Amino acid sequence: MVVSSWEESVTNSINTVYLLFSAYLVFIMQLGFAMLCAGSVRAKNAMNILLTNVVDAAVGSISYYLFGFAFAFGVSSDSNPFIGSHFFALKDIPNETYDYSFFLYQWAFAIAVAGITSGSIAERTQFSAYLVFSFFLTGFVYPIVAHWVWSSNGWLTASSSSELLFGSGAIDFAGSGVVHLVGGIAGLWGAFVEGPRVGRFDAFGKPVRMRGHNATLVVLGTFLLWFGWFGFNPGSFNKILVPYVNTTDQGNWTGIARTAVTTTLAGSTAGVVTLFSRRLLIGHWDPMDVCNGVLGGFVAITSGCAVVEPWAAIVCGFVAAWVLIGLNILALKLKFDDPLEATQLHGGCGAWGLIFTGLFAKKEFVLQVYNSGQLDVPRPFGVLMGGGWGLIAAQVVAVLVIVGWVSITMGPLFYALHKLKILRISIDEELAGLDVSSHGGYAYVDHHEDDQPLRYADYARLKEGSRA
Amino acid sequence: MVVSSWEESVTNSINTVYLLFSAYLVFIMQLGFAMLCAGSVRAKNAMNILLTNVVDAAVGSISYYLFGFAFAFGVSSDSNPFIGSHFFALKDIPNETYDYSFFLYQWAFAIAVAGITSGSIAERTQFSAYLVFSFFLTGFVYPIVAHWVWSSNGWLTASSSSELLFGSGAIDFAGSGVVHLVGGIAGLWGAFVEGPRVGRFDAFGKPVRMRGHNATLVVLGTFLLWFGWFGFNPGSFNKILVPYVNTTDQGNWTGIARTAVTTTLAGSTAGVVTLFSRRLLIGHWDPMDVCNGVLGGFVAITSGCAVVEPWAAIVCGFVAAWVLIGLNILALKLKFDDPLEATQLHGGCGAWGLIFTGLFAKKEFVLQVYNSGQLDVPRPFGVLMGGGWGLIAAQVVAVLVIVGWVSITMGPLFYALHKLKILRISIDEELAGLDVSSHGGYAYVDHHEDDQPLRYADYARLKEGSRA
Amino acid sequence: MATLSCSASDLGPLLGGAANATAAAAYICGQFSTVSTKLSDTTYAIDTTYLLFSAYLVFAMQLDLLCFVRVLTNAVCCYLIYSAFLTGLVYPVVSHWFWSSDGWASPTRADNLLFDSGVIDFAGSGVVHLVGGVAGLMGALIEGPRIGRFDHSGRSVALRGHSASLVVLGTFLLWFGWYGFNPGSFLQIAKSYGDGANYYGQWSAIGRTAVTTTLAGCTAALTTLFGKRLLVGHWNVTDVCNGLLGGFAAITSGCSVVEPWAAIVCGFVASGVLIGCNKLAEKYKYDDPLEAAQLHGGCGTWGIIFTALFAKQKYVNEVYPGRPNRPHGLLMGGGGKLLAAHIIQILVIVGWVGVTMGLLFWLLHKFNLLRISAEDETAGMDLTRHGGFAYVYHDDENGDISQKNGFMMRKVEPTSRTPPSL
Repeated sequence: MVVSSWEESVTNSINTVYLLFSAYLVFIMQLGFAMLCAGSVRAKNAMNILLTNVVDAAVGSISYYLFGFAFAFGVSSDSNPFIGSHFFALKDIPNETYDYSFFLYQWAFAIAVAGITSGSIAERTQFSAYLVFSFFLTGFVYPIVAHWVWSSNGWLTASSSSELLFGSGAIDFAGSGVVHLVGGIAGLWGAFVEGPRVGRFDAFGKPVRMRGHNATLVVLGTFLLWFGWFGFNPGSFNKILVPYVNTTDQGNWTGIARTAVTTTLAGSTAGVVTLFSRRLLIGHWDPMDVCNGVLGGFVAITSGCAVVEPWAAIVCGFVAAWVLIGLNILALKLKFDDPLEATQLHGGCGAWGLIFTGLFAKKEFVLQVYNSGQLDVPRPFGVLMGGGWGLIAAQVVAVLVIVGWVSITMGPLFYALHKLKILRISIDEELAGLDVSSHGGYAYVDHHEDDQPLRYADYARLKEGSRA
Repeated sequence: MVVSSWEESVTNSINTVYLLFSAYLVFIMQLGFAMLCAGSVRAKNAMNILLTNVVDAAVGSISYYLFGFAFAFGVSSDSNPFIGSHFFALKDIPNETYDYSFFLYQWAFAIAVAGITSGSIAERTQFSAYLVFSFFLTGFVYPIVAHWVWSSNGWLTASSSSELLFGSGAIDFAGSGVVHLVGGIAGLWGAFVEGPRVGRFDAFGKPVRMRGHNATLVVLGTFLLWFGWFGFNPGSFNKILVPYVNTTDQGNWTGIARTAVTTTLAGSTAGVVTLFSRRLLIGHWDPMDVCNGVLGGFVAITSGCAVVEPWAAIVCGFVAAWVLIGLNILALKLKFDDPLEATQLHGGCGAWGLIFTGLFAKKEFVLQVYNSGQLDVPRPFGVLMGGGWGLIAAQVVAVLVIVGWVSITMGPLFYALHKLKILRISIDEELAGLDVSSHGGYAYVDHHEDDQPLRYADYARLKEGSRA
Repeated sequence: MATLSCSASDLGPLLGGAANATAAAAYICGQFSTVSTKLSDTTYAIDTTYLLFSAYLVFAMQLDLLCFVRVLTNAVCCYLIYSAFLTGLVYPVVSHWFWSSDGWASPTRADNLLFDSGVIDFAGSGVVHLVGGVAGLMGALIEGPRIGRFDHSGRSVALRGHSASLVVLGTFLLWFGWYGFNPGSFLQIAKSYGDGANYYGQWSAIGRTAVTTTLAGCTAALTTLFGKRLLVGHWNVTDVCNGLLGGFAAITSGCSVVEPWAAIVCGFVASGVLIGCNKLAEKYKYDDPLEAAQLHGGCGTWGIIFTALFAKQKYVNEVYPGRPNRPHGLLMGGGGKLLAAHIIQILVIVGWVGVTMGLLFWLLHKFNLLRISAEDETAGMDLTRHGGFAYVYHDDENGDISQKNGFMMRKVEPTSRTPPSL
């Protein structure tokens, strides 16, 4: 049949175009993280954090290619719900289920995880320890969680055709749990084992403010992350050319556009709420807080972006802002120091996002996303929307197992590195800044270092002299 | 036939969407080059290099519109294999072969070439000389090489239906040779004729390190280039909706996604290899080196990205890193000064990329890319894959003629400019920095130039005063 | 998808004689409509993909704002009122007039077009740029210049933005975003123009729009570069960036209905308009940190006129189908009707935005909500309202740590010849 084969070509092309460009957008988030981190640390450590972000991407590519993808999506008839076991080094790809474009998209997600954690342990970690942890996290810890929730035979999945956990499975559409909670909890353990930066709390235990060195970079990073999130959330549909049964002109394209809308609304709400509440709490308008608020909203909506109404996204963002503010106050109380607030932001808001989905998921949308819109399938949905307790139970289980799994893997790893004394740099190095001690110089070189004439006056005088 | 015309509309739409968005991505590489260059020069010349990059894009557009595109792709029945001669100023466009979107895509490539070269002659070139050279390179030198290799009747092309060089033609899929080698060799001549920057080598001939002024911008530029490379390499397919014969569900979409994967892997490998080897050679982890390494890997894979397996891309990146390191050491020995290492990076790794394709091109992929997957066409492929010597011979010829052509055109041009004394700025100007001498001020204005209170103490005093 | 509709009664006679002709026809039609449904799904998917990514690009344009946050003279709360008013009321009303299918000046109206033509403001030289420019003009007029912009004798003092890298970054990102703004305004891509040539359709028009946009911006940039070089005497990157954006603002209106060569004319004049407006602004002591009024207002106005001069008949008919023999550009032999409509557009927009925004700024001014105090301004808003400068380069770590807080930082004086001890 000529027509049908042409149709398949069209379908494949459109879906690939869509997925590839989404992957590129997600990739640009790595740049967003790099800029955000660079702007939020002190100038003397900027080079270090930039390097970690570049290396994240490079190391992550290799490890995810070699075995990460296999652990996450290596599904076949004999594979188990805990870990995948096929497609090492992209063997047998492309096949009927996965194409190269899918690998590229998942790769972009994987490198984002390590990007999140790098913020928590910034300014005081040895670079070699960072390499070890980044390789382990992207190559092993994250792929296994992804396998549970996203691959078709993971035990937490919501999209399998066989039996689902509590008849529902956990709905973590784009990864509030799989990506952000994993990154946040890894950061929690890293920051906890390392302890706060020197001088973060004074002799009386009062926190000393350590400001980032460049607010422009923070805003740049935030906008780039926002830009990238349009690949992260709507892109997680993977295919755009999937019509919904029982409708005339709706399909994944409707869902994708709705996802982009909910994402935007949640982030914006969280940003505005943070702006005003921080104004009330500390008394001035702080762009850094707004940026963190916006990101918190995005992290929270990531789980349910595809299955909630736009108004619910506003609720989500509102609560996310308060979760973030509350956790920040708590962290100060507990003398927990996370230079980029990654634990509070990605961990806290990520957990809230999973719960939120269990509360507000709408039946129609859940069926569209996971059953192509068939209306006769009985499945639990959001408890506040009258969908029973199945979904929220699965969501709570997801939060607990993710926290548990990351803790039992990353906790011991950080502890071992700590005991081997290769985790944290020495106090002297920390005071001098990592850029000088490990990277051969500062990130910024001012005019005067050349010891040359600087002002136009000097320049003119010099010209006079040479002419005379 | 109504149906078939509708089908053609769909095909054209999908291909145009794909090509246009790829062109936008390639365009963003210009921003990447600008940021990379700005970060890698000293602060006193930042404004100059920023200006050259913006002007590159502007001058390149006009010259490529007026005649560059015609020289490169102006093919008709009477045109010759050396230079094209139709479509000046987009006359008769769109036609059945070329649409506006194709022009836009090729334009984005053309401006990238001048962007590469601008790095080599940074910090010491007169702006008016730069204008001349940029116009000449984008409007004449580059289009002719593009005509040889990419247009359907060029003498080096691999995609013509008539007779090919050595039965194979040179496979330079996205332009390791056409774009990067051309830019690199032009830079070589520029940097060679101008000589090193003042103070680059001390009285005893020992190199003095001249660090760029802003590592953040370098990383920003690198990530933007990485992002843009996803348009550069996969986009060079031009059409996504081309099914391969003899397969059920594969087509250009598979090839495109594979290209994105090979690109990523080559760059990442080169980055990691450079990181560790520089650590061994110079003793600290340097993010600038990693950035250059990543770019070197990309440059090298650009030629063969569509026709090699992912594992070969790792080999490619590994060697590219060593080519780059070796050439850098050699350049220091020869007292050759290229502020951005553009010659070593784009020239050296570009040449290696062409050779690499001759070694590792896989038969199946070559046939897919150049013959839509027909299996019965006899054509040479990579020599290490058992494909005979035809391809590698064509690749070597390509390297030689590109180096030769650029040398006999750009070499005399730079020499003439040098003799007319409009190439290099005076020593005084160089010491003062181009920003002050030609551009009316520095790129960065610090707070204090406003002659305003700066410290919080000052600010508090001022408040006190106003209250009193 | 009307072309694919199929009815069994039409098909029945064709199949002739056979006993079950009607049944067969019904079956074929059933098959056919399945295919047709799939095909229309395809169209939706393509169009949505295109539109979404274009929207992402437009969003990227916002990135540009960050470069200039620091030079805004408005206080934040005032800014909130202002932006809510502008995006919530003033702008939507204007866009309704020119873009919605029943707006009084819309070219897509069913009947009663203004001067038989309507206003061709394809992607918004008027609706977006002129509105923004006029709003900025009113704001800056009422606020007055920044402190120190003009000295006692009234001569202008150059107050430069603080980082050329950021200006270039922002310009390139805007350029990138403009590819979503102009070509994206087509909203659909899968549409054949059906004039026999199958390779030609909406996709070509989109490609052409991208090309005209590029050429106009580049020409304007080069003209500004050389013009300022002649006027001021050095090559200035900020001028080039402003010229580029001026060219883009001007071509936005006509990008889809002009030839590439006309775009070069457009860019050339736009840079002249920009330079002229800047001279004028300096003369009248008007201070707009971003040249927004000159750039978006001036070049936007020129863009509207330009479209009325150079719009090509073929393209106008393709982009706004269903009404042959529409008026087109004056210089292309299309008569003066389009020009008349466009001049009315300029007057109406300037009037509407001027009155509404002028009133708003005047009220804010009266209630003292508009401008920050003089001390705040000289100290810089970052210190007073935002808790510190945006940049902390080398804070003192070696000294006693207890002293350190957000405000204590050692500024490195560039006048000192000795490198600071680090």
